[in-house]
Amino acid sequence: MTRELLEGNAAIASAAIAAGCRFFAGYPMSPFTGLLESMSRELPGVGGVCLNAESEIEGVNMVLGAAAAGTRAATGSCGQGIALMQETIAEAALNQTPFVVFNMARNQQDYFQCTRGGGWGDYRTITLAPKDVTEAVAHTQLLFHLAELHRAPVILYGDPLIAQTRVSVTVEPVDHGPLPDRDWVLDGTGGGTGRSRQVWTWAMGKATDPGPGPDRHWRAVADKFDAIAATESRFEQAHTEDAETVVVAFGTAALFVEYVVEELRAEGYRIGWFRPVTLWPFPGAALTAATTGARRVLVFELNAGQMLDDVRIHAADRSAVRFVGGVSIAESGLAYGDLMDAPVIRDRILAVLPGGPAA
Amino acid sequence: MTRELLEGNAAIASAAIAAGCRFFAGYPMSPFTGLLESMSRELPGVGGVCLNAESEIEGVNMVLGAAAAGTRAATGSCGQGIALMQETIAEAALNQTPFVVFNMARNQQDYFQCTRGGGWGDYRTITLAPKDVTEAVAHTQLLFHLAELHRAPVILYGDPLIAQTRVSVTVEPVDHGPLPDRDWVLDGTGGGTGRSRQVWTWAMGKATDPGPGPDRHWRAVADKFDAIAATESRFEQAHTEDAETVVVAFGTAALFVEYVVEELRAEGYRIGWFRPVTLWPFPGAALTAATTGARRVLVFELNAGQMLDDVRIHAADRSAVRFVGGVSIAESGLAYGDLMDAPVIRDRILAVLPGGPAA
Amino acid sequence: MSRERITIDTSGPPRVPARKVADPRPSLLLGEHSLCPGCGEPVALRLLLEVLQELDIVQRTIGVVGHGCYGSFVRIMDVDVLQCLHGRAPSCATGIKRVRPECAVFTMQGDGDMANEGLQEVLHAAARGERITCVLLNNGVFGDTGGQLTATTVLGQRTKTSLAGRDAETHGYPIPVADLVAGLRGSAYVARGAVSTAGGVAQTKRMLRRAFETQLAGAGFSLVEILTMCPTGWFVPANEGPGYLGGSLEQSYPLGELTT
Amino acid sequence: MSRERITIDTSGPPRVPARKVADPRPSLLLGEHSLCPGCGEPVALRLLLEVLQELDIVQRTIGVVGHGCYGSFVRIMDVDVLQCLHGRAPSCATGIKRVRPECAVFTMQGDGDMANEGLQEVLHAAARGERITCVLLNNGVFGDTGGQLTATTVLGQRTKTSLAGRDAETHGYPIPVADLVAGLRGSAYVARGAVSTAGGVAQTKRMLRRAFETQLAGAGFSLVEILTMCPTGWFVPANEGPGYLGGSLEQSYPLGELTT
Amino acid sequence: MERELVVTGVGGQGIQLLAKTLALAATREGRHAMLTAEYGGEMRGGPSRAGVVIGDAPLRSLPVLASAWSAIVVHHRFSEPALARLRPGGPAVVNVPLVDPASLPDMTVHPVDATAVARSVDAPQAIGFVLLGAYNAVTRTVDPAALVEAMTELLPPYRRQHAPANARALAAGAAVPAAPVGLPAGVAR
Amino acid sequence: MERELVVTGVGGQGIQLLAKTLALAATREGRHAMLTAEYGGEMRGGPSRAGVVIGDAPLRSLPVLASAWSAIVVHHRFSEPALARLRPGGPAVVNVPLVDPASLPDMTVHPVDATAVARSVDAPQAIGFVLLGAYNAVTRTVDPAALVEAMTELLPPYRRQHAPANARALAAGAAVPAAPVGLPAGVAR
Amino acid sequence: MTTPDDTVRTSRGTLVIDTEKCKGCDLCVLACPPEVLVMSAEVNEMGYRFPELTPGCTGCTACQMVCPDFVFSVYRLTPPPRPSGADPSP
Amino acid sequence: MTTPDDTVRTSRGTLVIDTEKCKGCDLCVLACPPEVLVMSAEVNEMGYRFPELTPGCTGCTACQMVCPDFVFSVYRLTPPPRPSGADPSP
Ligand SMILES: Cc1ncc(C[n+]2csc(CCOP(=O)(O)OP(=O)(O)O)c2C)c(N)n1
Ligand SMILES: Cc1ncc(C[n+]2csc(CCOP(=O)(O)OP(=O)(O)O)c2C)c(N)n1
Ligand code: SF4
Ligand code: SF4
Ligand code: SF4
Ligand code: SF4
Ligand code: SF4
Ligand code: SF4
Ligand SMILES: [Mg+2]
Ligand SMILES: [Mg+2]
Repeated sequence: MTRELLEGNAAIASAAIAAGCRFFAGYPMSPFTGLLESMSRELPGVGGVCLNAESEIEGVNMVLGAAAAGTRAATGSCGQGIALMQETIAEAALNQTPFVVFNMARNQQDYFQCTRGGGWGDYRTITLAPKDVTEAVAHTQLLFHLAELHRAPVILYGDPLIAQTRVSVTVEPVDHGPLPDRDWVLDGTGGGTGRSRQVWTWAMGKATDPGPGPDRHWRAVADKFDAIAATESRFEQAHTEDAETVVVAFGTAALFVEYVVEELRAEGYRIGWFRPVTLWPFPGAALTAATTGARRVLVFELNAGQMLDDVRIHAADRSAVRFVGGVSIAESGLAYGDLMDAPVIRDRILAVLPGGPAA
Repeated sequence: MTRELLEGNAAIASAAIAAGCRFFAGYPMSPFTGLLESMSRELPGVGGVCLNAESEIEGVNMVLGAAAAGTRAATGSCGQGIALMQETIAEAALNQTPFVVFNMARNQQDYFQCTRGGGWGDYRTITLAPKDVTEAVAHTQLLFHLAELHRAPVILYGDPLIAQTRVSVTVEPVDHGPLPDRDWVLDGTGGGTGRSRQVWTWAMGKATDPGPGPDRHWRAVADKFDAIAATESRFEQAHTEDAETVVVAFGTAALFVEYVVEELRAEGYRIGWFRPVTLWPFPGAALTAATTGARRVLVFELNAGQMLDDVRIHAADRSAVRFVGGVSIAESGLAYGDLMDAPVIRDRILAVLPGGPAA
Repeated sequence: MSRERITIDTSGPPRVPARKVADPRPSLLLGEHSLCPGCGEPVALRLLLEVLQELDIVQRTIGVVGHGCYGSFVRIMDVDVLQCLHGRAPSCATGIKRVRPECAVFTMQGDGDMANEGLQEVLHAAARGERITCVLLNNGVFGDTGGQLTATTVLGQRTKTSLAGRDAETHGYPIPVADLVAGLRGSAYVARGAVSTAGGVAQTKRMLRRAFETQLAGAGFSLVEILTMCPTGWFVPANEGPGYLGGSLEQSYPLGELTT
Repeated sequence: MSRERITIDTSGPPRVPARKVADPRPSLLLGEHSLCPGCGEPVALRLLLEVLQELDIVQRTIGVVGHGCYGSFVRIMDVDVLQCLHGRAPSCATGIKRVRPECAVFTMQGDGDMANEGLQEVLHAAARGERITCVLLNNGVFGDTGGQLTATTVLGQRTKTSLAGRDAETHGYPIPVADLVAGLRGSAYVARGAVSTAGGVAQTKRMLRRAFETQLAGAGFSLVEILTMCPTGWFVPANEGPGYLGGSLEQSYPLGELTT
Repeated sequence: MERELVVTGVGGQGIQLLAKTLALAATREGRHAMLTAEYGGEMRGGPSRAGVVIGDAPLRSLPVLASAWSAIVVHHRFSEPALARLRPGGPAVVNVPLVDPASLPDMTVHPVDATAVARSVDAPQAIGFVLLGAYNAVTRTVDPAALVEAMTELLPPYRRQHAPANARALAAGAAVPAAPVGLPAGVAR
Repeated sequence: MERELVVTGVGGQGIQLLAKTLALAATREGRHAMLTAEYGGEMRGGPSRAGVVIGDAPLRSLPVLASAWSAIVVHHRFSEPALARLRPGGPAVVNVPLVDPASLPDMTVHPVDATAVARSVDAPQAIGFVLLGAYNAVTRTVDPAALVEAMTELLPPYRRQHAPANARALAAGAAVPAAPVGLPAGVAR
Repeated sequence: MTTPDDTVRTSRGTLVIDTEKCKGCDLCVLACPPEVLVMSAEVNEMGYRFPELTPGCTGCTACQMVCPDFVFSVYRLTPPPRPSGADPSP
Repeated sequence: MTTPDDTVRTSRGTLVIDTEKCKGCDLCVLACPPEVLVMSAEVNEMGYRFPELTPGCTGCTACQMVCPDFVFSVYRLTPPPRPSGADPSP
């Protein structure tokens, strides 16, 4: 494929289709809307279906149905819309239906929503937070693989800078390796065989072939998430080996932090940065290692301090953790405010560094 | 009032009414249903209104409306039903509408739901987790006060052992002290005055009297929650002064843990217990103090490890934290499984204590 | 009690020449249900399974079941099934049907599921003309939670949350789901039956059959509302269920086909 | 262009004897709106505010406004207002009305808000016979998000998510909200107007007035669906808005009163 | 002093009502009572269990009883977990012949043929009240009159007509347990 | 090398389309481009800003530009934040008389009376393309033909008929900037 | 009402009744057109009374249709047994 | 179509036009029954053309009714000025 100038939303849509997504249902909400529009434009051409779901709840349940029937499927929204999907995302995690949720958020204030959720029960959602459009394309393709590999709903946590920035990108199918059998798929052929299939959060099974029931099933699902936590965390870092100050940031904010930290590094500051690429599972062990020698662990996020919890849990020395982020919203409510800006971030970091570069 | 034999749900309903609740809207869901039934039976008699909301989302929005109009109001549900309310709970936190949500949960698997939520934006919900019906009655009354004091939705996190256990209780009105002016209440009288009122998450104000807008307003709300975190945390503990082992548990599980720990203490073990009464704000400083001398901090909760995060953040020594809880569900899915039982809990605790009482 | 009664031996097949004209249970049933004595829902289940068999679509059918007493049928129907969230069955069924158009897709929902929690789901699916068949088991109460008022509870009906009977002033009017659905252009077949009499049972089965035929013909959305007895939620003895149904639900919700 | 034109001075009040017969804006308007040229929604807002004033209920009215372009009206109406979540206005209004029965309570919602996200809310409120007045601004698109298909987009209409025009096969049929609502027993007054012509504007205002009168009389639920132009979401020049409305929305949604 | 009672049987036997009656009677007498319940997901025929704790001061018992002093065993099915919690020596009223008294070797067993007793007073549905009457006679937990009052109060309006039959059952049950014996007592035969 | 352009003006002036055209033209030439956008919540008359970055290798610029090399200033209103980011010495094409060239003292200013130029080629709606043509003539960022192609590609089908007028505007704009002067250039007068 | 005379009239159908499945709801008794089903005095394992068949069954399947617990198999007797005794009513 | 003759016929009404509020949508022009509104050649501060009134206004308020931007005050002239010139059309 040639390089195209694509809005992030359109690039992600291309990536989803390249990853085999053939069903999409969504409801407009800025800045996610462009992704829905791209899907509605592109999917029919590849034999897929894009539905204008009448609401987020209906959309995510259509997707749950399509996914249970064996199709790679996705939905998306942001903020309030994702809040409305909580019940269903939890349900899918517990009944093990794989699909992708594109959370093209308005800001970074939904870290808890993605990583702890407001669904019910013991479930987790793999959440990738790309730093730019190019990475969002890669993450999208990876996510369809992870969803199916682990039979779970997964989240891409984007933002306006991902959704609405246009960049030159190339989208090509990626092979992420083999996947397990899909013998759980509902295709209708089980009827009358005595071995008809069932997708059911309670996992009671059939009278002739009882399932584990909720006690054992939910424990098994919790164990599965523990296993995912142990293997699927991803991160990126630089200069942490000798850094006295490590700045932790996720998503596009990490791009800004990287920019500022590299600048400061060039000026002689012993500073490094750490970025959780997966917000869940949080790369805790890596963060512990990255902060072992640090005197200061700064957390920069565009919210009131949410990832802060995970950093506090995993920083080598909890007392070294300082929050330097904050809530910052454009007047429209639809984008970041002034804080998402390299010079401002630079000032915030310098404000907590005692003295000059030597420190 | 005389002592009555009341099911927890009915006792809570009485307490709500004693606390001035005059509007309730809810949708049946076990084990919350009895609370709705009690409200529908009792509220009309005191001049209140109880609506059979057609769904949880409609219910919580009716309550938001009634509360915005200045009435003490509440809703409730559990698990999936609370998941459906996430969008609205977040909205109410951000537009500062006070009401109470009775989460009569099926188990302890919704700790994240209560404490981190799946709504959107930087909001928190004061969450009280009573250990028994008597305390649930007290908490209910306190919560109506806290909701109005802080202009925020708040949660009572109960469970089947609270909802469905019948005990002899006395419910009497309690005076929790003065409350701020309610000049924000929508009563219709603002129209045409040039100073009409507005309840709006975006806080844009009127053209003639602009509001702070989302950037400043959401930051102010986040600051308010920081202030609440600093003042409203509540806890209970025993024997932590000299305990080598501190067991942390919340809600009814804490009652069992207390029972077992007291037993072990009587047998000579240097063991104590700690119970966060508010799940949010989590009594972090108190936990740090309570675990400063401990070699082991055991976390017992009936889920896959959710409060565990908060304990890790606040335990004096993170590496001392051990999880001894787990997912445990009745076959019906509607109640706890075998793990909620004193002898079983005793075994779990003993399994991690090296040697006998001396240890 | 005192009069002698001649009782015929019914412990095994007759020893005289005879032709079996009705089996107790469809072969797609995998076990016993645990619903209350006199409940109407198991009858509806039987009809549905018989229709699938008679249309010979058993091996290309996918069911989506909501939350209510009928939810436990998931354990005993030998059909591929998704147990979905309360109210969401029509959306799940939509997703399934759109990616597997060759399958027959149905939902089984109660009045609480369809007229309360998920009213919007079924109406939107009908308006879209989704080629699915929705089956509404309408007993006018939340049976599974013990008998509270739903959006279809009829005026005057006592429930645990309308102790003095449903009163329009306070609780509003009942919603005739089938009529509402029939008013949407995407609806190709809409009918209302009842399982309170043998005739009603036979008629309901014909309705279910036509609904699935409509779906298979690709004509659009189909819905069969089935009035079912819930003696437990109505607080009447099991044997008063059919009479109660006839005097209450059936008065508000006349039986018959609503599309032409 | 080339012909000379006599232009009357309209910069100030006439200097000849004259009687003012129409004010540009109701006094309840606090400032400018920022909606697109040719948008129909501000006209509906004006009518609503004028009716409140004429009925002399301004100081006992509470409005509940949903999410759509009209959402920004919250800043400019001098009325106590709750800005609620997308689709939820009828429920919020219910809560308000039940605790403040002396107030007039209205909602202002778009088609996306009422027919998509919140269809169930308005139908349940209507069935309950809530004494509130719901105002639907129906332009057949999500205007605020740039013109995508809603549940009321008419057949053939091009939107950003129905590029080839709404096609029943793929996107289903449009939902006539007022008709659906009128079919529920709790509905006391339901009507559909349009602001695309001066006559339509006058008729719509009468409808709004009757709706509020119905509410104040305690007769039940009332709804006025108002067809409004959205040239931006229809991708037509502003001056083609009224014609487009007449040829599309109005064909599917006939104007008039739906209750008797 | 806190005394615990476990009641075990199958759904539909009136177990919850029986337990509720005892707890309410105690509350009405000014004592502290707790009634714990376990409902199965299924409507009938599944396990039904209740625990009643009565004391003179605010209770310390857990809502899932760690152990219990006494029992009423209405049906043998599903009874095992409840019986395993009984402290030896306490009283157990058991419904014979549905329950085998020998299955409670360490308890002071009071067998009652509740079905027969109930039928004998023309209250065939009131098996649970027969057993409760017997239990109360053995343990003297509350005033028998308090039981009748509590029972009557607990009946919903549309079941009020059963009150007299239930009262007869309570009385008939109270008349049974002369002494704890190894053989089923019951109506004279 | 990465070069940044900021475009600033008010909603409805065609700013997004102008910026998109440049970025697409660069992409079509095989370069790397990024287009950042800020949309106000309001539909018209609010601030409209875009940033374009073009380079020969994968870009390192942030999606909120920390600083920029060049500018196109279409309207003075709301332009302050964008202008504050300009690195001194770079080229700035400004729309006179709506913008005062003196407001960019440190830049190499190229004033263009875009309204007049656009009207002169009978393309009154294409002010943005006049300025883009001028900018490209000054900076030689892409082949002028690539701009015309990109512009045409970006028009939705129902606006395709505007392509020739836009092309005229691009060409007319390109013809303006003889040299960066202190006085507005434009149509001969 | 079943009279002694009725009990000997013709049966055109008969049943197999799986009494252990019965939950005693009575619906079959109410539904049977010739009123030939009566509830037992005894109860089954679950404690429910169940229907018993008296002569006169027509094999109409009404009982099977309405039974929520799938208790009945219905048979039509072929050829119908001769009338024995009283006048066959029309 | 406005002809030179029309321009001098009677006006029964007149307007105040708040041109700076206008967004140039043309709806008033379309709505005016006697077609006496025409769009300006100039634009206002926001860049929009706005309506101008030519003689013949009846004061019917149609323009005010349809205008989304609340631009018009409408007046009825009292007493109506005498016809001057050509035959008053009926
Ligand atoms: C979101 C949600 N809310 C509430 C419930 C609780 N719930 C389970 S079944 C049920 C009642 C269902 O009623 P209906 O659909 O009429 O079925 P019935 O039991 O009457 O057959 C309810 C409210 C739930 N499971 N999920
Ligand atoms: C839960 C939720 N989903 C989506 C949105 C995004 N949203 C805001 S306005 C709007 C469109 C509203 O359309 P409509 O009600 O028809 O109003 P219009 O803009 O057409 O006047 C949408 C989808 C939202 N705010 N909340
Ligand atoms: S409660 Fe009602 S619907 Fe549920 S099983 Fe019993 S009778 Fe049937
Ligand atoms: S987008 Fe449509 S509805 Fe919104 S302001 Fe513009 S014209 Fe009006
Ligand atoms: S088959 Fe018909 S006649 Fe025979 S017992 Fe059944 S209902 Fe009665
Ligand atoms: S209908 Fe079925 S369950 Fe009911 S009594 Fe008759 S045989 Fe038994
Ligand atoms: S008042 Fe009537 S006649 Fe006069 S300009 Fe307006 S629309 Fe035309
Ligand atoms: S209708 Fe109003 S906004 Fe539109 S052109 Fe006329 S005066 Fe201007
Ligand atoms: Mg029901
Ligand atoms: Mg709209």
